Amino acid sequence: MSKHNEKSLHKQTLHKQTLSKKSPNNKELPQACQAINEFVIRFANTNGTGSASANNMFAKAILRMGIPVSAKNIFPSNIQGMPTWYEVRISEKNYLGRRGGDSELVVAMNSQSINDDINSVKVGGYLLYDATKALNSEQIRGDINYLGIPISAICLKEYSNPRQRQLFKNVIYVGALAALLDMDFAILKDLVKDQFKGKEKLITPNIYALELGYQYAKQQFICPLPIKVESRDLLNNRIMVDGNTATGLGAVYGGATVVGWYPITPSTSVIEKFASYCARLRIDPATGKKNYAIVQAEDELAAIGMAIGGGWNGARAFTATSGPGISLMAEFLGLAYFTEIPVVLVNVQRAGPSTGMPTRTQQSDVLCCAYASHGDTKQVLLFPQDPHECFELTAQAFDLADQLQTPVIIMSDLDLGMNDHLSTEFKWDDNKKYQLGKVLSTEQLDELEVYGRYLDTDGDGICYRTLAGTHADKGAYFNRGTSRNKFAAYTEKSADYIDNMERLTKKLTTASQLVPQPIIKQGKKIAKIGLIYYGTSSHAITETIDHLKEHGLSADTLRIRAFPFNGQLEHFISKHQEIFIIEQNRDAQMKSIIVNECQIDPNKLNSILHFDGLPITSRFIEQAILTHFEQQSSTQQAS
Amino acid sequence: MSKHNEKSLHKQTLHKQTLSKKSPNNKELPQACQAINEFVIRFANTNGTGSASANNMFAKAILRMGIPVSAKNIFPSNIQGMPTWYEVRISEKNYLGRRGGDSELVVAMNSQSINDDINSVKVGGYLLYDATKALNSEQIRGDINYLGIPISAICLKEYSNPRQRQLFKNVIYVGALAALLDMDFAILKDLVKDQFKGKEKLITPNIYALELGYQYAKQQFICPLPIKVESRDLLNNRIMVDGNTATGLGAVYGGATVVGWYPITPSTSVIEKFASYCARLRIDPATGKKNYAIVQAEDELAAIGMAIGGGWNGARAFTATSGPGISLMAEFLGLAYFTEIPVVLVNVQRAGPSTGMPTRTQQSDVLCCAYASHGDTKQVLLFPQDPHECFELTAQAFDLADQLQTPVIIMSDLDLGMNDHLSTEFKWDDNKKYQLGKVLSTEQLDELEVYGRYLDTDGDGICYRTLAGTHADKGAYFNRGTSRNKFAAYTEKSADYIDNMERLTKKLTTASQLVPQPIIKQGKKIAKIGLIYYGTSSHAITETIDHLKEHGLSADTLRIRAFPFNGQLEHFISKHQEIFIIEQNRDAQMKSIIVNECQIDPNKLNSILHFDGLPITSRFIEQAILTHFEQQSSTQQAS
Amino acid sequence: MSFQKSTFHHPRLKVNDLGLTYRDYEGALSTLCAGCGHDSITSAIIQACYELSIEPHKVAKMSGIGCSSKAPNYFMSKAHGFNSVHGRMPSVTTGANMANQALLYLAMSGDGDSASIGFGQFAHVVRRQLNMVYMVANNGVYGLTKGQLAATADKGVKNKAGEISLFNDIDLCSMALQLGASFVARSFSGDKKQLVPLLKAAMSHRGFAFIDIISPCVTFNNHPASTRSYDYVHDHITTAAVTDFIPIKTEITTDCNVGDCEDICLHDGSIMRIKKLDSEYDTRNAHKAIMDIEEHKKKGEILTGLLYFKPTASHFHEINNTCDTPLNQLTQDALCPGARILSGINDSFR
Amino acid sequence: MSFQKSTFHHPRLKVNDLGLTYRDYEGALSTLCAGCGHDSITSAIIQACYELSIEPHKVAKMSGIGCSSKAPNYFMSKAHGFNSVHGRMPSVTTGANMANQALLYLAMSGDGDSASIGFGQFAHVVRRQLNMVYMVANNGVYGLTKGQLAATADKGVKNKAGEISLFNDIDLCSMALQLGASFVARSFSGDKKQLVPLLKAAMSHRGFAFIDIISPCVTFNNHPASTRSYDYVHDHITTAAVTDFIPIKTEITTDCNVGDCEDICLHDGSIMRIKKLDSEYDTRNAHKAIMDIEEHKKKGEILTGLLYFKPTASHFHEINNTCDTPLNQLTQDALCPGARILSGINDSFR
Ligand SMILES: Cc1ncc(C[n+]2csc(CCOP(=O)(O)OP(=O)(O)O)c2C)c(N)n1
Ligand SMILES: Cc1ncc(C[n+]2csc(CCOP(=O)(O)OP(=O)(O)O)c2C)c(N)n1
Ligand code: SF4
Ligand code: SF4
Ligand SMILES: [Mg+2]
Ligand SMILES: [Mg+2]
Repeated sequence: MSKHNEKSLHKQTLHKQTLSKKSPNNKELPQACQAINEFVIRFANTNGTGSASANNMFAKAILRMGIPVSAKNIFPSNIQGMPTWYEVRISEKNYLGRRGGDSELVVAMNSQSINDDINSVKVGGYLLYDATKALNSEQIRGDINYLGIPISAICLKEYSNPRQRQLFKNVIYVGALAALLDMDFAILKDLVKDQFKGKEKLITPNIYALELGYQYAKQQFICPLPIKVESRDLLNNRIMVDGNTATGLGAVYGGATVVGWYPITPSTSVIEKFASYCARLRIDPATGKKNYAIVQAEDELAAIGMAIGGGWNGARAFTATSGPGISLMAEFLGLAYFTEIPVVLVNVQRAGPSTGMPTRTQQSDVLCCAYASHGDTKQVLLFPQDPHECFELTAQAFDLADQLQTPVIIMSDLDLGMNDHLSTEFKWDDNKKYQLGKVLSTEQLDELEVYGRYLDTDGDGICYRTLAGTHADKGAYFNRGTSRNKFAAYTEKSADYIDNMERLTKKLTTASQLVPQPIIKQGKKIAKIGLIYYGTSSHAITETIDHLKEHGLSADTLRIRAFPFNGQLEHFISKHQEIFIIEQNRDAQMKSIIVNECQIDPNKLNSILHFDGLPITSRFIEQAILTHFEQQSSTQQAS
Repeated sequence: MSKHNEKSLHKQTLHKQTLSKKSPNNKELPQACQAINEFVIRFANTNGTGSASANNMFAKAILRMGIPVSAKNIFPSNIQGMPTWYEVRISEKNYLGRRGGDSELVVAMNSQSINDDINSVKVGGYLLYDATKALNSEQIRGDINYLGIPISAICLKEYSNPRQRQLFKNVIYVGALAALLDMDFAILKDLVKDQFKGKEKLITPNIYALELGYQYAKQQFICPLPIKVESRDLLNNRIMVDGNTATGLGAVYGGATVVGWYPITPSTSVIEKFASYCARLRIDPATGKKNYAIVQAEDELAAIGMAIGGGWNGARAFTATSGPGISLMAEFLGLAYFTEIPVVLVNVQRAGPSTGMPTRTQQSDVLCCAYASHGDTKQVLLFPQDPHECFELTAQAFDLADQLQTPVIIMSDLDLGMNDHLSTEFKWDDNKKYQLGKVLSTEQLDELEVYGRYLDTDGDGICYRTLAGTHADKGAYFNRGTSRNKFAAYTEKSADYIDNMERLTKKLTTASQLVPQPIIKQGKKIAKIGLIYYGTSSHAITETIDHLKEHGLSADTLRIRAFPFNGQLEHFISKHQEIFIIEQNRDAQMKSIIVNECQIDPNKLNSILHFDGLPITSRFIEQAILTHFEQQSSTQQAS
Repeated sequence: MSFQKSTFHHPRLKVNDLGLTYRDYEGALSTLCAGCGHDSITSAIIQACYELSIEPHKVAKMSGIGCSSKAPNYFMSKAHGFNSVHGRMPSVTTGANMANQALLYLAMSGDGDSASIGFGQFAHVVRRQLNMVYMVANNGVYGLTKGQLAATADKGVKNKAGEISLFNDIDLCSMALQLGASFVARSFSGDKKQLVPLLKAAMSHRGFAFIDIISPCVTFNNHPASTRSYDYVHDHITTAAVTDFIPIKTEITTDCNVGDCEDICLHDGSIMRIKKLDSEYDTRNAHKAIMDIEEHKKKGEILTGLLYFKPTASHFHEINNTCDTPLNQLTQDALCPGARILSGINDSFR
Repeated sequence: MSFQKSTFHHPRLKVNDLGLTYRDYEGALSTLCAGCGHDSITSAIIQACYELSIEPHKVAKMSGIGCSSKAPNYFMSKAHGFNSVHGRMPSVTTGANMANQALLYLAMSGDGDSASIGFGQFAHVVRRQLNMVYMVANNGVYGLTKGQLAATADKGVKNKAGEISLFNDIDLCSMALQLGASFVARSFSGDKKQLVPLLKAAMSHRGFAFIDIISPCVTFNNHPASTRSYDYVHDHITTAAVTDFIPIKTEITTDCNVGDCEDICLHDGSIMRIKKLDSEYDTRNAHKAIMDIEEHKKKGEILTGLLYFKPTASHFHEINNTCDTPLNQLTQDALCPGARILSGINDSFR
């Protein structure tokens, strides 16, 4: 109890009493936190106890009340029995990045971590805890409010089955929160019904558990608390979903049929979701047979090998992996780059290096993906910011891979992939046709006089490919990772080799025009500050801009959505006096690539690097920017 | 016969006639090439025919005449029957890089490639060919001199065994060259004797074959030719050896005992040489048992895994590989970086990407080795320039790995590894002791109160490690690729993680001071031009500097010998107006790293990129520099 | 470098049922060493395909890296080929087959490629019962990297450099049998009479077919101390059962004793005739096959021929229940659920 | 997170020959699921090591990645451990053993770790006969990544998510037998009585010892449709032969019928007693073992116990002829040939 240690203790909980200005030991209590639709609740649980679905229900209830909400699951790399947290930010200002700092309300259900959890309550905030066992005096802070509910005792009394006793604890605190925060109880009931569709027997006991909590809170505490929610209509059609689900669905819409994969956190659910959508949407109605094939491979080398085999043979093929899997795929990524095979790879990044922190988020594979494999290689990368883009860029990735005949890597991360995000809904235009790129049909081959697999007929670095089985006499070639001439024959001739390598460079230039362009937000008057960021860092940016304004600083922004870059990035950098590149890694990896590819003086670029494994916060970014300017002005004063 | 095609033909060879000014068809002959100790001979053979040892004998004979010589073997990725070339540059000016361009003398023994080979003779130069079958008229150039020897016919007459008929062809042309170039025949005889030590029966027939060629030339041609050699004493104790032999020997001297490896060109001979030196020098005299263990692993993942296991357990362990193997080792390199295990990896680079050109040279794994593996990683790299440094830096790599507790990668290349180079002799100081780094002994552990594997006691980022079996009670820890705190316990705490990652950054700073420093050559007056290069590009540099002087340009040089860099590189760059970075890859990989690590404006750095798979030439570099200045002055004039 | 042979057809060359000549099944000129066993395998493949009247462009030639893995370049230039990376042919073939089950997958690997770096992928493609012909050109060494010992080299033998093989060999046929391959054979590149019908049977088999083909490396493993030299293999070969291949609509004649001869009707209607040379041999018993291989090995003999065959095997796509249209031919209509369904999905996230 | 247990020793705890208590063999508190089979393996290892009086710091604990691979953290904190990368424990152990043959290598892997991603390394470490104890905690699923089917899952079973195992399982004992392992056993984490003596025998064996330990995953593979659940294994287990372990200098008593009982003197002088429960069983016949495993499987039974043992096996260092001093203890004097020899070498390049 390092923080606000208060020894003596009279009353632990705010039982039916007005929030007094006095703490239980008569010290002056700080102003109790007050907030409507703008606060953070942190749930501290033990993993494997079923808390995830209850916490999720809570977040979804806020959503259905029309209030913007974001949720971060902070879980351990183990299966059962270790501390896990779920942080829900409610923000009608639409600040949906992780806020960071202490929380207004902490639901502390894990005795292993409770001391830390108590310390994570904001001064004036609230601690909801299981009062079955009294807190010890060390655990009493004078500056927060305690909401004790004898949850275990209630469960012990109400349920006989040990599993139920465990599970319903979570539902009970959600019920209590409904009362404390003034949530719409009907919504919670609906959610229970939705959740147990098909298992109707479970609906009543769950609702009963909700009510147990609700009633207990109503009776024992003054409800609602000064922090509470109010229904709004602020969603604008947005949905709440995790990025991996969106990516899996994007692959279905993008026409993927061949998947090789190997399980690894946090990418596993990309494939699981793809598989379950396929099972629903991709069974041939006539025969009941599958319009797709998924193989759980023996490892990541085999997984990407299968995807490449599928891509070579003209199917839309992909795989998904994280950290160690990316390293293992390096050799094959070089093969696909050099043999020009379309293939899509989803990299849901986690905290490295090595096994690192497998259940934490980072953007630290940027460099190793951009230049994956030995030799001179460059890969095409896409950086989705939210589930909407996970869906859209994944579907588009298959077009790009086919058009460019090269691997396309989707750079997601654990935060995006595994956490629920409020996001623009998924969109699909039925008139849009798959771009299958330059593949010659039987008829086209018939008409052709000479076919050369690596003839750059169009001058864009992209050549025409053929598929096995297309034509009885023409177009066959021997695909190889060794160097070859324009007619795909093996060569060790320097001139042929150089010619091919330079064409591949040209192809990347073509790619820079085809890939999704950066999103630039810029006023008529160019601001002094330019913020460059990508992927999940974007969730912190609206908040950052607002707060910087409060400090009299205005900033334009550029969000990178793909590598290779085109001129827009250089232009943006050249137009701004102070550029900050925001990244979630230690080594400023994107900055390295920008400097290198755009020939930009690195001294022009300031890095803001957040790499502790948790999603970046606006506070962190603001702090870095303000410190930068403070230092600048102090050196200016000094000189 | 694209080049100097001359149709009609009277005489193909210069049989006992003075070199006339007229070509066989009475056209004016260009001046016949004249040179003493300063020319290039190119041997064109078929691989698998035993030419390599004959050609090598030729080069070594030049060496023993005290004349600087360099030899490049340009061989196909196949075992038998394909064209192969051997280029010998004789240069008493000590220009030992590949010269490039056409050769003064071509020995054309391969009918597959002979047309190209004829075209590769310099105007006024000489073609030595097998005249058993007459050349066709297409193959007659008016501007070169033909030296026809009926080699096959001689062999047919002299030998009955078909293998001998084949093998001795090569020896015969070497004998002929001895006469034509005025070589010391006694030296050739000695070389034969050295070569067949232990197989004495082969000496006489080989010498006989030499004499067959010698006598034929003496009788049929005016010997010596205007190009010829003269004995000198220009070697200064230098030796001629390939880099892989030196690396293997360096590992013996560096105390390596554990090797896991997997065959791959051009790294295989590193291990083969290590093994053969070990068999000679590392057998326990008392027991006849091996003081080392070498395992041919099942693949590169296993190879580096073994080396890491050995390094973890306190042995000096290494592996060697090339291109695809580097990609396959990425995951393990990240593990070794993050768990801080000493291990040495020899990367003999070849032309990528993918399988690429496995028998061609490149420096194109720089980027992927410096930042090997997913997540934020940085690896220590060493760049030897010649066999002397292969020996020295390899031995030192084991010290560095132990001192820094991290992988050390030796960045050799095919040119360095597989070609013979004239090089300073190997040196060893018996007083120098292995630097085993911070490893705690039983006694030290006894004295220690608390042991933490990752406590940065000395503030240099390097912590104290312990070895299994050292102490009954203290010092044991669980080595893991997951993040851990200072006491090696698993952690997902952000603060612990960051602390560790920042310490690793600090360790790299310490490394930058320990690694071999760059070699800077700089006059009192700082030159306008600064050339930065590394590895085998160095062989072209003396020549480049001399030639630039002829153009009125003076240049200082900095040769990079290791990554991470320290301040000297930045300083050199800042002091020079025009910086050129010379590399043998397409993507300016070293430049990227310099820009990124030293925060240098890339626009200050000009790249000279040679990546056709053959060793870089001074001509190429000069050309690039001169063109740069021409363009500069023309834009200046224009503006 | 690779050379194209002239494609001029002599008008009187014999043609097969498709009207194609033998030369239509050839590939680029081999760049392997003169006498390399792999070239004989190439020519056996050409003969088998020609005689079976396989459409060249309906074949996919797959390989890893090695001298053996170059071989697909030397047969059927009208077929697409994929020379992938070392040891990973099985995964690439799996993906290719997933995408298009209508092709015949002829895959060539080496013993280094399959028994060392690729052993994991080898095992798992067997397990998945991919419909393919998996050939290993077994020379006991790494040819392309100049003669290191392979894991298939017999314990105690020396390579050309004099290094001794210290460990027991990995017998890929035994492994394939143990892992459940439905067709397992061993043959010898020098014995076309045995090899060609085995190849035909393997190509006609629907399911995973494995053939380990002893294929001497003349350059690095043809010396007296080798057990993969031409001489050694010639002298120590013994055969359990061989196959004859009788195409559809051919009259079936009986040319062997009842009991030692079995006709099996394959899925396309052609007949595979198994002739037992050792009347004790049971081609339906995988375990006995493993033991027989080993017993012969103990006696210094190399057991070849058809070692095991399960005519009723199923293959990956059957097990996966994939639709009959090759996946690479499905159109956007079949693949994309469209906007209407998407709006329902959106609703599930509200 | 990992927790250190308090190291306070109760004065009256029993001690072994080294004067160490049971608790001296314990590790960090387990973070596995309550009831996970892997924790039982951990405690069997602790018991075996305690009873054998193994010096903890002379042990190296090796593992890959997975719930099972975490287990070494939960025993013997006084031993160094190396939790490496997924599927690559065998190579790291090989290197470690090459460097120091004086340690006892206790290696823990999972069925995902060994039968899928690590299958190649598994096969090759068996082949090299590394002196180690290779344990696989076989639960038929990938525990740590939440329940995907492993390649050891029986064909037809379902995982918790309802996915069916479509292919034949890979039986790691059969593979180890086929690849020439000198000690092969199967056991059950729930049967300490059988497991502890097997572990002791494996630890005392000089050579490669493999133990496949069925170890139910309570969270993802303990349901009725599983063949790796506690209930299923309990009901279907059958045992061929078990071992007793009799340390050096212990009087040997006869407690079993002649013929079904065999005493084998190990290299350190202790005795391993093999007791056959099935008197037909032959622990010296690897092929029969493979067939027996399969026959039992066909009957729905799981054959456990000591399946094969070759007491005279050699191991890697013997085969390699490595010097007796562990390589990591050789000094510069022994390793570095010095300047004089170097000058001779220089001369060879002139
Ligand atoms: C990842 C990787 N490692 C190593 C090599 C080098 N290499 C090329 S072929 C080969 C072995 C070939 O042996 P095998 O498969 O038996 O084929 P063979 O040449 O004997 O027919 C090796 C190790 C490579 N190309 N890629
Ligand atoms: C290269 C790599 N791929 C995937 C993973 C993710 N991963 C962690 S454990 C595991 C499987 C574990 O299964 P098993 O070996 O059976 O151990 P169990 O958890 O069942 O004991 C996987 C796939 C990883 N850590 N590294
Ligand atoms: S080296 Fe051996 S395997 Fe390779 S082509 Fe030559 S003979 Fe064949
Ligand atoms: S998930 Fe399964 S294997 Fe992992 S700890 Fe839990 S019970 Fe054990
Ligand atoms: Mg081979
Ligand atoms: Mg498992």
